[in-house]
Amino acid sequence: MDFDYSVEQDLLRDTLASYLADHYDFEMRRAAVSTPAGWRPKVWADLAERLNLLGAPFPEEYGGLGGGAIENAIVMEELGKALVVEPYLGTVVIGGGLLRQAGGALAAEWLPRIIAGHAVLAFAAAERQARYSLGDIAATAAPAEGGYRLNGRKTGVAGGPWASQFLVTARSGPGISLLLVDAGARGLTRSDYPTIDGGRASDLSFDDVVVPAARLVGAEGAALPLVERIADEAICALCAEAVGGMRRMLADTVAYASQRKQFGVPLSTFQVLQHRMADMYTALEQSAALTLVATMKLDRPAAERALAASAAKVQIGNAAKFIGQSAVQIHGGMGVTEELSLGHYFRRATAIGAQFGNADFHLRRYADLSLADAA
Amino acid sequence: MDFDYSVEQDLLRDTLASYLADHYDFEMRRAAVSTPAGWRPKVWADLAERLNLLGAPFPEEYGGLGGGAIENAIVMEELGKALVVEPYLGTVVIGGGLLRQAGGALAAEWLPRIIAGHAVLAFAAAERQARYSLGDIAATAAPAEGGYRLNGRKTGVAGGPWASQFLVTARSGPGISLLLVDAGARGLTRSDYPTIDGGRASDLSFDDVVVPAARLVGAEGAALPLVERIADEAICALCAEAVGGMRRMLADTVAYASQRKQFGVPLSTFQVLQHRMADMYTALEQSAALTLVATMKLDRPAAERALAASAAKVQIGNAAKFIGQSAVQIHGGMGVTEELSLGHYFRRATAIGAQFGNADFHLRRYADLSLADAA
Amino acid sequence: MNLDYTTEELAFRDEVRAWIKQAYDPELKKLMSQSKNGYLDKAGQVKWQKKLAARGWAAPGWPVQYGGPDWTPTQRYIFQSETAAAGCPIVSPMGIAMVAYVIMEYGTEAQKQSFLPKILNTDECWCQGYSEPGSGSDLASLQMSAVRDGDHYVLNGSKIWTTHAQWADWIFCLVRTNREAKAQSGISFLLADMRTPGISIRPLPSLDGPIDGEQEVNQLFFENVCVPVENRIGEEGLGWTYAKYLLQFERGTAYGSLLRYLLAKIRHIAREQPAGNGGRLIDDPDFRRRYAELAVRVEAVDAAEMRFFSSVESGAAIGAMSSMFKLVGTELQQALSELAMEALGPDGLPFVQDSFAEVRGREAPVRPIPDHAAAVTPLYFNYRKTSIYAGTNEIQRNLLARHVLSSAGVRG
Amino acid sequence: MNLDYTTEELAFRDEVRAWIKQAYDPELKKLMSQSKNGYLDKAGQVKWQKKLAARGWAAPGWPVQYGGPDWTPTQRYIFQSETAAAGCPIVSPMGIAMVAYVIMEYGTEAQKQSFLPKILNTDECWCQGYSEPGSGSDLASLQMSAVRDGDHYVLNGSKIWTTHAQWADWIFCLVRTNREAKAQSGISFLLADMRTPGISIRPLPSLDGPIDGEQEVNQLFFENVCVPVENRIGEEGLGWTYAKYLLQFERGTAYGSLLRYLLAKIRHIAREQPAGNGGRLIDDPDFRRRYAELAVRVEAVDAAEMRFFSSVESGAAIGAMSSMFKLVGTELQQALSELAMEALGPDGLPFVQDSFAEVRGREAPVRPIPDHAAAVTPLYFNYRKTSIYAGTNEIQRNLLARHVLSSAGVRG
Repeated sequence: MDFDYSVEQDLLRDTLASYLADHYDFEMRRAAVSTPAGWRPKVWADLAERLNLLGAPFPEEYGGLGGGAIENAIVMEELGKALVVEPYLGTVVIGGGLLRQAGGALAAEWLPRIIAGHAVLAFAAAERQARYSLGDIAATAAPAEGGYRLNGRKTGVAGGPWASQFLVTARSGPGISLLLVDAGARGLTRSDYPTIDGGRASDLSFDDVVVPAARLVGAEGAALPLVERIADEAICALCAEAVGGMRRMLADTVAYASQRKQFGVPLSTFQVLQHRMADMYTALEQSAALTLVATMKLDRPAAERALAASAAKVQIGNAAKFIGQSAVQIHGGMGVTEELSLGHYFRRATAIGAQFGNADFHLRRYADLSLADAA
Repeated sequence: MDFDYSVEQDLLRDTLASYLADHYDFEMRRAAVSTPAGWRPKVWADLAERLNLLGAPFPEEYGGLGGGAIENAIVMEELGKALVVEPYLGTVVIGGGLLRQAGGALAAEWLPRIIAGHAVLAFAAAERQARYSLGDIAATAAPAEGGYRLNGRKTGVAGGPWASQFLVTARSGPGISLLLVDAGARGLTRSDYPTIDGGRASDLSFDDVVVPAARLVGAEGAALPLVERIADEAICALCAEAVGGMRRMLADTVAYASQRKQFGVPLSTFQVLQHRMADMYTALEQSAALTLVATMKLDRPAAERALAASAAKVQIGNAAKFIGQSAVQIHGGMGVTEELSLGHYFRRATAIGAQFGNADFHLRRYADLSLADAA
Repeated sequence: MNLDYTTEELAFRDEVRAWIKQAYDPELKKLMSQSKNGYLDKAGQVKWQKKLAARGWAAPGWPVQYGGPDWTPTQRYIFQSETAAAGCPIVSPMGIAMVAYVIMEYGTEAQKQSFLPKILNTDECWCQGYSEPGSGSDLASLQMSAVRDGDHYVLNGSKIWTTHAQWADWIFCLVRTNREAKAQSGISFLLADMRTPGISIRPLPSLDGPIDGEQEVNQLFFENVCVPVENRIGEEGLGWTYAKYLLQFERGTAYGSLLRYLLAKIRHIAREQPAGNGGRLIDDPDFRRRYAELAVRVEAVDAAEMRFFSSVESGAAIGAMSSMFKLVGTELQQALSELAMEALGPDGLPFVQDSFAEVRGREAPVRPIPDHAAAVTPLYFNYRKTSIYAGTNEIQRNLLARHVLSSAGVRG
Repeated sequence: MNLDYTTEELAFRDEVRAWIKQAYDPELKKLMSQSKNGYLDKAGQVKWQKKLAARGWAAPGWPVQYGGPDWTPTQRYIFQSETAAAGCPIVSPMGIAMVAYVIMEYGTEAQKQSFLPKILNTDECWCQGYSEPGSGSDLASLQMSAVRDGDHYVLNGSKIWTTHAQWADWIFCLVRTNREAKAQSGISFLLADMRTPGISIRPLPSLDGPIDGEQEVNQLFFENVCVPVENRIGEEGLGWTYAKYLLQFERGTAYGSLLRYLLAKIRHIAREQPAGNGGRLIDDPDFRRRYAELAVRVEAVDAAEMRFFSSVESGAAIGAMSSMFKLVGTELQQALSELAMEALGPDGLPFVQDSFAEVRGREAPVRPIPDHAAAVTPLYFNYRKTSIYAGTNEIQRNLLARHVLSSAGVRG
């Protein structure tokens, strides 16, 4: 059992942290998310070219750095600390992850583009009626000449406005297929909107969109296990991002409580606030550890992987809520304004809580998996 | 809307409180529950004869004082404050309540005996497989010459060893019937045991026990609504008892925290303990109010009555747990011994939590009732 | 002891209901459904409050001589319950429920005549200047100075958390007129015209993300602001006394009905929201459990409030109970807004900044969320304030503990 | 970074499992199933501990020279996990895991030779005399006096919360040898034979309701108890130093496995308990939700513990993490025992005082509860102690907060 980071992993973290310190302070972030575009393609290019970061979790044969899920966690935690909106999750963790696992010609073609920063991907899996259920898909991919004819609607596609391609789930026959669709495909309509965390998302409508057979990711009708696995990988990455955000919220709160005076003494001298901060710390430490454990279990058999991912998502969902709400409370009035960065961390933490299944959803999934043998 | 007690009600409370102060201090109670009998028939006789208390909730035509559910709540709260084990709930609230509601010859015959202290009743409704479900009854009352032949098992019959008669639910045809059975009936076997709260209970076994038709309470096969109603009345009474116990636990805790010193200052100067006690007070005040509201709603239509009773049982279950656990914690080591009365209040509060359905059970019942229109 | 209203009270309730049905019109309702904080925009607020004034119900707590409706405590409770249960807008308290009482008790005849009718009819809007950047819950440490200069005071300093200052015609504020005196003396109570030169407003957008001009709170800067001495309430240096007098009118808000309204909103969301694989959220056992947990807590608050409002309590007990209701009421507001948001699931993520755009005919934003989901997540963010304002909940627990630890608090 | 054990570690784990399977025999298992507090009766405890000693595993933390097994930290973690997961009895820590370390570090050669082998083999049982009636978590205020009289100390005073004093042959205690010195100096560390005249024991039955002789804690009275000076550890007046040295050995208990054992116990109960109308509790959605909530918290503690035990931390961090694990570990012990009790429903109400009667062939009480329900409610009552002993959880939060508020605690 070993929880230590390698030298390369420490370097990866330090390089990214140092870049973000210089190019992604809170005011720069605030300015960027207020633009119509809502992100900075220049930052993305930097991550790809200056930091060579987008290849972190990919094998060297594709031009990657040979890392894996731990590298994703390291990157996501740093992105979380700086409230980065650029789509590492959608492009690298999910998009690249799906392509790598499907392998073949698509992976060989697209992973180098992702690593180079030229392809920006978004995951178009969710449909309104499905809530969090990955298998509840109404969109259809019917066989058509040379490929598929895609029809249906997708919602809440994170980073949708920035994507050059979408990874779209659709029903084909009795199973689910996964297709790589160009953002400019004929028959694809996009409706963009901001999200509560300063990000951008899209609803997509597919009307007889023709997708070439070569753009099928994995085998026809067999994408559900792939999608379930990638969802667990996305969950671990989101948990790591949340850990980064929680570290910042706790650090800000400790600093504020130590300096801000009420009734002539620092807030940090009040025992109830001391205990609240102790509990915040406890929640954070356990979240960080459980995120690592879940990340290390991503290659275990599906049930074990899913159990760990759901546990982490529940723990991190609850912790982020508790730490965020407590941080706001201890900051008092300033905590509920958009002035401080704190509130923006709180909003991002809240959004993470609802992505890929909230705590209720994963609690149920955990119960079903852990009590299955008993049924 | 009026939450004030009448002069008669105040007098009822004061009379009982004063009697208990003289005859039911903690050491007397400890001694009594340690005897093989586990109760004091003399106290019961006093309640009947000296205080005329057992008639509190019964119409004057039966020799009662003309009160009702509020009177039961007043009595139960005082009994709760003194940790009284004698079976007011089983005999007066449930036994007498069932007979009064059924009316007729049985009521005319037995209510005066209850009021006089000569009949001590116990409610034999629960069966092991039923958990808390009132309608899940396997015991049977088959028609027999001149009455019924009773077979089956009952469990957790509170005050069973002390009862002169049992009120027994049994399946007869498609419905549930309720029978008044003598404790000495042939074919009835009793197995007695202590309970965690210092009380006594019994498991009963009925083997072809013959019950005369005159001992049928209410109509044959139609007892379920009666049983459901009496369960709600019992819940309100138990909630009142718990409120009495919670008052004592909070008062003891405030007194202890004000006097006990740690690190040179009273415990009550520590902010986290202050806040805990504030939360205990809040839980208590709300419990007391909701108990009154539920008690006043006992005559409303069944769904409204049930909703209020379940809400009260959930609130009181949670509050009693929180107040009990907090009181023990603030008392430190002494809180976890049998030396102080506190621990005995805590155990009684814990037992109440499990009687007539715990918080989980009533939360579900509440949800089903309150979301019924929405389904 | 009984829970029933009298025939008269029932008739009154029906009268209130009937009036709401007619006065709370579709435009106001639509605005409210998009509100991130329980308030409308200024036009909406004024419209609603003027309707109340026209009916004679704008100021339930006022004496008849100033235009109050002469209600019993139960009538006031009924009115509050019915408006909250119908989801009506909050009436801005700063004028009607705050400064007006100070003016009535301590104001000059001229002040009464000049201010009270316009407050009653919402012809003038007010805001409150108590908190300062350096003094949060610790009000006595306030620093804004008012230096006497002939028949004026000259004000310098800053106020913060000023609700809807941008809509206000007047502000009432606590200022320090004597730096020598101890913390709580040396404070005076002044009324200032918001158009006075030297007052500037810095919006403090809250976490719900308001558009410019609809921010809920602001910081105010006072630079050599001249306020006529005749705008002082009562005596110089007694401002703390007047502020404390006012506190008693802040007490006595019943949370129960607002909480029941939020429960109804959650039921509505759960009926509308899909739960995946063809199900609806309202049939989901986890949702049902969470709903019931909160609903029972609402029942408990409501019961305690009914009992409290129907009985006469001593002053100490009123203070403690008011702390208690503030605690449990705001914690439940927060918990309910949280459940509402989580009930939306992924539909809670899209964000609409200009939530009144559609009603107001402004350029309509993309509306990526269904009607029942509008402004639900912003309300969750907005409600974080409720455990902070008007004395943080930590302070309420301190106060309540003081009562509990006194002999009056606990009877064994 | 990886979660896997090495081949050697896996082999060790299998060895431990195999031994437990054979050594943890049906009698011990049956006793444990009836235990209200995780301990057996004295005969059971001694039997189990002697089995461990015979295998050379009685004292995982001891140096090899005194009979320790020379394990790596991971092996110790594995051993602790496997015994806890199997539900084995707690080994009484007072001898092996407490006083022994002080004797090794500060004892004379004679003390080492006289005490250590008998501790290792459970030939002598120990108890601890720290707390006093007047000093709970505030240990430095202790009052018991030890007055030097020739080659003896004469002890007068009282100790409390003394676990299994009635089984003990020896007690190690902190006594005040100098009243002039400040609180923490003037304290010495003595070993006293429990048969010394003047020591009397008052049982303090705990809320789980033990029978006479099996109470877990006691109060001790010392009346002119003569303790030879050679039974003092180290120097007079340095007792606090030795006690603090000992504290580091109290740290490092892993809760995860015990908590997983409790989860397994709950699953077992839920499989056995009927839920009404033909259902089983394990299929009840409310139970499943509550189970999952706690199980996830256990996963989180377990993950944090694995990470902690696999890494080298600084002294300050060790202290803080030990406070943290005590907090979350005991809160989960309590929560799990609560769920276990509530899973029993009405079957949690019957009470059996002499829970070992059946195994020990004493007059068997009525057994109104099924096997899987035995001693579950008493365990809930007993576990209330866990947030009180060894520094209340309030004190642990104070300590943890100190760490968090220091610059070391939080990295942004």
